[in-house]
Amino acid sequence: MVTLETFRGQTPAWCPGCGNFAILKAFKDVMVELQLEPHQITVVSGIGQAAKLPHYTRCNTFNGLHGRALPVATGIRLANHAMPVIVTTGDGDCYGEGGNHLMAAIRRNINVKLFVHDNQIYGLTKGQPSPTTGEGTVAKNAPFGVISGQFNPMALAVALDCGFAARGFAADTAHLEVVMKEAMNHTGFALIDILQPCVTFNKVNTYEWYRKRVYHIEPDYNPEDRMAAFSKSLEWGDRIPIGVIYRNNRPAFEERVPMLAAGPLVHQAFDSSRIEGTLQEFF
Amino acid sequence: MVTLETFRGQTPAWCPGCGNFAILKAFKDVMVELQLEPHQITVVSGIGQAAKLPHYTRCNTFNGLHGRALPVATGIRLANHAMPVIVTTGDGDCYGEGGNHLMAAIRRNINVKLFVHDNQIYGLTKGQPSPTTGEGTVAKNAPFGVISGQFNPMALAVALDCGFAARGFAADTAHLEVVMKEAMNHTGFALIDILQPCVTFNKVNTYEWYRKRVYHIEPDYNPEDRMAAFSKSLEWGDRIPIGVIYRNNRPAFEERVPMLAAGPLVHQAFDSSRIEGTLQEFF
Amino acid sequence: MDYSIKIGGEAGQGIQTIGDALCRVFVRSGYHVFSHQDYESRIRGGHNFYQIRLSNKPISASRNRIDIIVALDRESINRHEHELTTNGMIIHDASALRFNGEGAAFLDIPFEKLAFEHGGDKIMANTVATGAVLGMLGMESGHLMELIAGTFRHKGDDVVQANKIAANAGHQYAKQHCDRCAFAAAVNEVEKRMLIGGVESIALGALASGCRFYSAYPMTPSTGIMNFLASKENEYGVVVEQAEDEIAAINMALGASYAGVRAMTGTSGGGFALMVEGLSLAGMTETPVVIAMGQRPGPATGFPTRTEQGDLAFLISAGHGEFPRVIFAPGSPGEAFYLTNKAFDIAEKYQIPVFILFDTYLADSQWTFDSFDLGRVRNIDYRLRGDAFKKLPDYKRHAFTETGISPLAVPGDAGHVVVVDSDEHDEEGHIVEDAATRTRMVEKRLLMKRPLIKAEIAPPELYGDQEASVVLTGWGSTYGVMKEAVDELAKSTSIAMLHFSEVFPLPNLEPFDYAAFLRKAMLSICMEHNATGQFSRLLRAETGFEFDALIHRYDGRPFTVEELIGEINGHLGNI
Amino acid sequence: MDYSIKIGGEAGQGIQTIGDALCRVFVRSGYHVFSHQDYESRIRGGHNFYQIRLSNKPISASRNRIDIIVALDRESINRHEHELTTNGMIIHDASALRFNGEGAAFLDIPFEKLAFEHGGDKIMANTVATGAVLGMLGMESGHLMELIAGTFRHKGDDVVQANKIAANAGHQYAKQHCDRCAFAAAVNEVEKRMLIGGVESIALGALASGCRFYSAYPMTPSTGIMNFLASKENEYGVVVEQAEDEIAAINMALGASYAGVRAMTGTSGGGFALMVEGLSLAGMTETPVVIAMGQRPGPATGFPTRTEQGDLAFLISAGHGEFPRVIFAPGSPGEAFYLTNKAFDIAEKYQIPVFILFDTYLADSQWTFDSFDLGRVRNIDYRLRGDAFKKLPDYKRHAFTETGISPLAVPGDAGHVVVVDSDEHDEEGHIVEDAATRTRMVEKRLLMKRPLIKAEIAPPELYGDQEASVVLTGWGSTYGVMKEAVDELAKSTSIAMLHFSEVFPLPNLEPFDYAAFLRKAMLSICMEHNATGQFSRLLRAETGFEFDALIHRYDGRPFTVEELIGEINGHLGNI
Ligand SMILES: Cc1ncc(C[n+]2csc(CCOP(=O)(O)OP(=O)(O)O)c2C)c(N)n1
Ligand SMILES: Cc1ncc(C[n+]2csc(CCOP(=O)(O)OP(=O)(O)O)c2C)c(N)n1
Ligand code: SF4
Ligand code: SF4
Ligand SMILES: [Mg+2]
Ligand SMILES: [Mg+2]
Repeated sequence: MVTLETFRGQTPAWCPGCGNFAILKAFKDVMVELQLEPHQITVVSGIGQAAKLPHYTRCNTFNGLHGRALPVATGIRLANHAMPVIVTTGDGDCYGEGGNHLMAAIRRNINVKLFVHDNQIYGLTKGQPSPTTGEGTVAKNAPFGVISGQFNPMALAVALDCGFAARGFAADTAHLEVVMKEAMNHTGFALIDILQPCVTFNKVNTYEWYRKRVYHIEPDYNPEDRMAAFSKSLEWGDRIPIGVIYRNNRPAFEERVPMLAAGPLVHQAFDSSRIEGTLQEFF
Repeated sequence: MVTLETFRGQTPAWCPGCGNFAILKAFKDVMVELQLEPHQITVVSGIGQAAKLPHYTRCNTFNGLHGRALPVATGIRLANHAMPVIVTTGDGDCYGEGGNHLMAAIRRNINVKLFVHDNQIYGLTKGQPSPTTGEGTVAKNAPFGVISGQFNPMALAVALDCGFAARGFAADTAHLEVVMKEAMNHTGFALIDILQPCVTFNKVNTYEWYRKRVYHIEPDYNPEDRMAAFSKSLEWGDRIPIGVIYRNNRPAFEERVPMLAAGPLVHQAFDSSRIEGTLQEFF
Repeated sequence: MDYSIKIGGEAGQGIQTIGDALCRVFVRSGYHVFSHQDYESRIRGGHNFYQIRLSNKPISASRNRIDIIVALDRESINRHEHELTTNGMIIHDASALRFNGEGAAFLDIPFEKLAFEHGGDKIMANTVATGAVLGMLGMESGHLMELIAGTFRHKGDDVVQANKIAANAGHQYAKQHCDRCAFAAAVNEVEKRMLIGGVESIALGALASGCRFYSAYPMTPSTGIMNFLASKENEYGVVVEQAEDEIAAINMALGASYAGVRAMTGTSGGGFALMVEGLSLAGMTETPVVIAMGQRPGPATGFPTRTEQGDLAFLISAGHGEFPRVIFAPGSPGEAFYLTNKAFDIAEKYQIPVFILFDTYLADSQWTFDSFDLGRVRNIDYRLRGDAFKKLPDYKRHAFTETGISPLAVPGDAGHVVVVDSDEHDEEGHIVEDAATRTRMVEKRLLMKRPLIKAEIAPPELYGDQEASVVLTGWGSTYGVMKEAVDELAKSTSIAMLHFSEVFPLPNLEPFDYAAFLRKAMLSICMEHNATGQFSRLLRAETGFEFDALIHRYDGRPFTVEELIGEINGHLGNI
Repeated sequence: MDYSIKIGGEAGQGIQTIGDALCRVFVRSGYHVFSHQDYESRIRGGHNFYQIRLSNKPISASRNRIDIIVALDRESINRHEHELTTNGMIIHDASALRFNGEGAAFLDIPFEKLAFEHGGDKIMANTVATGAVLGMLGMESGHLMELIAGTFRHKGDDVVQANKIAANAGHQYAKQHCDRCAFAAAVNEVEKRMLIGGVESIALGALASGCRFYSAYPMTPSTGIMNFLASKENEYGVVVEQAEDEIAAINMALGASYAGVRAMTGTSGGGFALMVEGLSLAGMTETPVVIAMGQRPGPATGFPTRTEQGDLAFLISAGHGEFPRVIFAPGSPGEAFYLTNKAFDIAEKYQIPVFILFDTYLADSQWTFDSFDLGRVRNIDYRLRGDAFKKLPDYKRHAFTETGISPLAVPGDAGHVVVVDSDEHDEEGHIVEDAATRTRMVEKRLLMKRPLIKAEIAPPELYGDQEASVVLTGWGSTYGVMKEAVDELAKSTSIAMLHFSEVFPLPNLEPFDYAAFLRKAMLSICMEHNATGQFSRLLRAETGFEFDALIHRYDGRPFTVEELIGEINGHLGNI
């Protein structure tokens, strides 16, 4: 039996009160609910506070480079598509340094679950603006405030026809768990942008700030309607929708790679006798 | 007087019949019409067939790395925002290798004009799929056809609230010139995705293929309506709209950098006497 | 018998089709063949050539003097006429070129007209030209007929027939009209040999090693590896994925390798520059990966389609921090095959990144071989997987061991988790901050493995006089031309070649003390296709030995045998 | 007089605030100060410390033994108690720590209580602690009062007053309760000195050189440069832009430099790995750029907040293809200032990339200096701009010249166009394919400039016995500790320090033949904070000289004076 205890890891090095704790809790709860064992899942992460998550639970782990979790996850899935692969990442990691991989992963529709701990700031490096930092926010390295437009991951997802795109809120853990489960059960790429208060560096987007604004997307909302989804994705300000914003039924990448039809590559035996025949082509 | 002759450059190394010739022609025509002299503009490019354009005209030129034209252009604009800066690039260069810079440039709204010669293929490296290559297209390195979803630059632009986003068609040069002029006159970032037949490697998206499909966006279309723009951006298939798909009035990045208010950095004299005072802060 | 043929023309004129067909026919006729190519970074126009040498003895480089020039444009005549041997011939289609070469060396063969009249379409002019060359050489057209049948089979019988007729027309025409043709390539005892180029050999080596995953971003001269592997995707169950950029390419390969399959990526200098952080990640996580790195002249975009050996120093130290790596630089397609296999073996055995460092010249040159010896191919699965993994009571990915090599397990195969981390970590793979663990991990990852890896490196090949007073040293793709130069010079000089194809780390001085051998020489020369002498500097850093003379070339072109001999002769005076 | 103070606690407890305040007060009181820090890659918790040494003589490194430990948590006591000198003291707030240290070395100062009672809020506990340390040292609190006034001015008078009261409470308490306190730091002749750390010095050097553009992506230990420059953005008219990634950072800097302003970027190893392609582009386009490269232990993410000298070899050969570069590795904040200025000068003069290679240790250490000599700052505008450019009849960006240095013009300033290209190009900057131009461009760009650049490199600093039998060699941030070790050992040994802060290319052997000097020594030692001896390998590659002994440390921690002496003593036995 898989229990919460099964997923006990190192003591987190996060600040007390950090929104990441709730996300970690949700993650473990979902794994328990899905009765996945630690060795049956792989968590890939980059660098940042969020990216430390796999160390704070038990799972196969590839904690790689800042911004580069998605290509690693893609490689893992192509080598072993029987292995559920989850990426835990930050807004800087995924929308900043790793932006190009995000676009590619969405387009591939690789069956990877992407959980972005979006604290709208670079936490681990002490408070620089991230792509989701609001315009005008002042930081040590931006004394006149952020000029770049705030990145909207949901709008991007809809624009690139992302298989599954949702928003969660760390402090609404029950709701987050529902969304996470949906993502896990979705076949194909799934992005969850998780609003995550950073109690140390983000003095704007606090628990209160989010609590006042977030609302559960209406039950009659149809996430398969792309225009509606685009409209929903643009809601940000006084009201911030959480829940599944967009989804479609694009087949997952792995299903379309002919070589994977015979099962995971890693379990396909290598037949070295073929090479003799290939050599003949050069005669 | 600036004439077409003023912009004569090296003989192009493009294939006869390549769509790039018409784009080069449009480019020169527009410069002549705007009466810009070669030394008054800078063209930045990456690597690819499109990226060779500046050599085939006369202008200040920074022909840099594959995928990296936009950051170079951004640096140039920040150092000298009196200099119009144009980026000529390809679909692989800009939407593939350079994807992260495209998103950042749109968000910055840096006043750079981005002309993407979109031939839906990697030309210079002999025919690999690019992000805009249609799903299912077979290539030497993709014998089972492209699996990734086709990249939609217009949808991305609308999603990221791009200052100006338009589509042109190489063979409809008159229309392209109008769009180019609008882009040049727009204050802020301007993206033109230019449909460009590659007669050598792209046997699908030919002149005929495009000609049958492109149509001029209706005169009563309002490119400032973001929802309409998103809807328009999704049109692709039997009918492909060309013209300005989206525009807004976000102030350009350069206008919001306080240090640039006194004029281009490159013309601001350096006053070395200040350093004495700064040293004092350490006593 | 030793002839050189050059096909020159614009990009897009079909030089490669003619060249490939001729090479194949020569090999099937029993000759040894060497070919290399020279082309610009454009798709149409410009000036390209394809040079073929055929001989009844083994050959491994190009020569300066050309016996037959097939000129598809005027430029080819202007540029190459002076390279003609005394009895050499230039064939051209005077009406297509609007130029009729004057003098005995010129033969006008109306390729287009013959193609139109005999094949029915002037599009077959190149087939006519191919037939014509065979005719000039007095060779039969049988092998060409077979080849045509194979090449055009998928286009239907009509096309095959038309091409055969066109080829025969060229063949006949040349035979009848080339009075001066004294080429005697007609008869050779037919042995079965293979003809193969550098990129195909690397790809083949990967397949033979059980490579199952190749992620790359297109870049000359590495793209051929991707294309070849893609053509075998289904047959070998190898997944070839075009990455969004080179950063993704190496990170995908690391992901696939972590997940338990043999993985590879390929690129050229500029693309590799983007992989450097990923290389360091391979070092830290001890993830096996093979990287095919095709050099071309830099810096930056440089000469995209030409050759150089300018990235050795870069590869030796690429990546932040310190970690072991191996660099192989094959001297021939044959070596490329075996060393790619060795790369996979070493990479997995020591859990490190291993490079195949080639260059455009090797990528594009074709050599003949009797065959590749599959008995030399090593296929050991060093991974802990399946039941073996399941049975373990306990598992730590980075366990301290006597060798520094920790068990490399396949995640998912057992109840244990496999944890790797780009931060400094403990035996389990979790982040640490303490000094003691760090020190032990550096020892494990780097210092303990280093001597073991070095012991795997084969000594350089010593060829020629074992007591040589002149030693010509080189590495990588210059093997063939060095060997031929030494053969030639050996007639009058005590000379040997010392060739390194396993270049980093340098092999141990036991059993063969190459430094001592070099010190004994009266004249030691190091030749490299770069401007700063990267290999000679490496040798000095490792052994203290300094060469007497250096030959550097950095114009993007490979040496012909004569050119290299000329350079060496310039130094011989100094003994 | 020579005291060491260590403030230990968790991240987020305010160690840095206390440390910075103490350092500043010590300096204003006329002492020489050296400080360094040790912290983990986390924002709260864990164990960090800040170590300060103060003396009435110049000092440049930390010592092993601590006189006063300010323990903000239990862990600080557990870890550092053994470092205490015989009369050393540990101060702690027993009730906050829920631990009351036993023995004469412990002094319980109720920081929180005093803060609450006197200042009105226990948030000022750190101010109390700061005051307490001064009290223990018998120093007056005047300078601290000034500092508080300055630091809290923007928070209003009330806050200033409260903090002053709290500080005085700590000061008084310590004076009254520390019976054992025999520290005699009370009086010193007050000289005005500055206190500055490595990153600020680099930033200051950039400002003093007229740097107008800095693009970077945050990464420890380089982020401080960006923060400091950002704080001066408006005053100096310098634009600081956070790039989307490091690739963008270097390409933006190249764009700005091309457009005519002095530009810089900064990063650490992993970020620099992503800049390597851009570096090569700088080489090809001959675009000046300064890169501040802060080393931390690798590979990959490694130890993000600790120190190492592991990236020298990487920088020397980073980038595909061959092009010149210069690497400076300052030994102190002072050198960091001057060498950053020299970097801008050389970069623009020769149109090349120049590195400031520092490390976390140098970044975070603070030194005292009399001042920086602005007379030594060089500010020559090498660019062709405005009227000078306009007057030219003709302009070619990459014109062949006698020196290889072509005129570097500012685009837009004249009717001429400025063309640069990452492909091989002609004098105007346009793409070429021919061998002859390539050869001349390599000569121009690389071979001709190389000796000129090398002549700019200053010889190493020889310190100590000019006829030394033991020579301790090092580079970069180890300068201070080496110097102190040599001072100490000179009492009993004939020893000298040879320190390189201009590390690549190595300086000419004229006028100072350092290789000969090393050869003369009975024992030559090279010390480096890495595992493979990157500098010693460089020296061997360039001069053939091989060191007798190597001292390598790679646990992420810097040497204290005693630790280094211990290592050296281990080798002295071998003379
Ligand atoms: C290539 C590279 N650049 C920069 C860094 C430094 N770095 C580490 S984490 C981080 C930002 C993290 O921000 P985010 O992803 O939002 O994570 P958070 O800490 O906020 O959870 C940066 C810039 C790095 N490790 N590698
Ligand atoms: C870092 C790097 N990777 C790969 C290449 C090789 N390369 C040159 S152009 C090109 C693709 C160009 O495609 P696109 O941008 O669509 O331009 P096109 O030739 O189609 O106009 C590639 C992959 C390179 N020069 N640099
Ligand atoms: S810095 Fe912010 S994101 Fe990081 S652990 Fe602390 S509260 Fe969480
Ligand atoms: S390959 Fe295609 S894009 Fe390139 S020049 Fe030829 S036609 Fe144009
Ligand atoms: Mg964040
Ligand atoms: Mg293209």
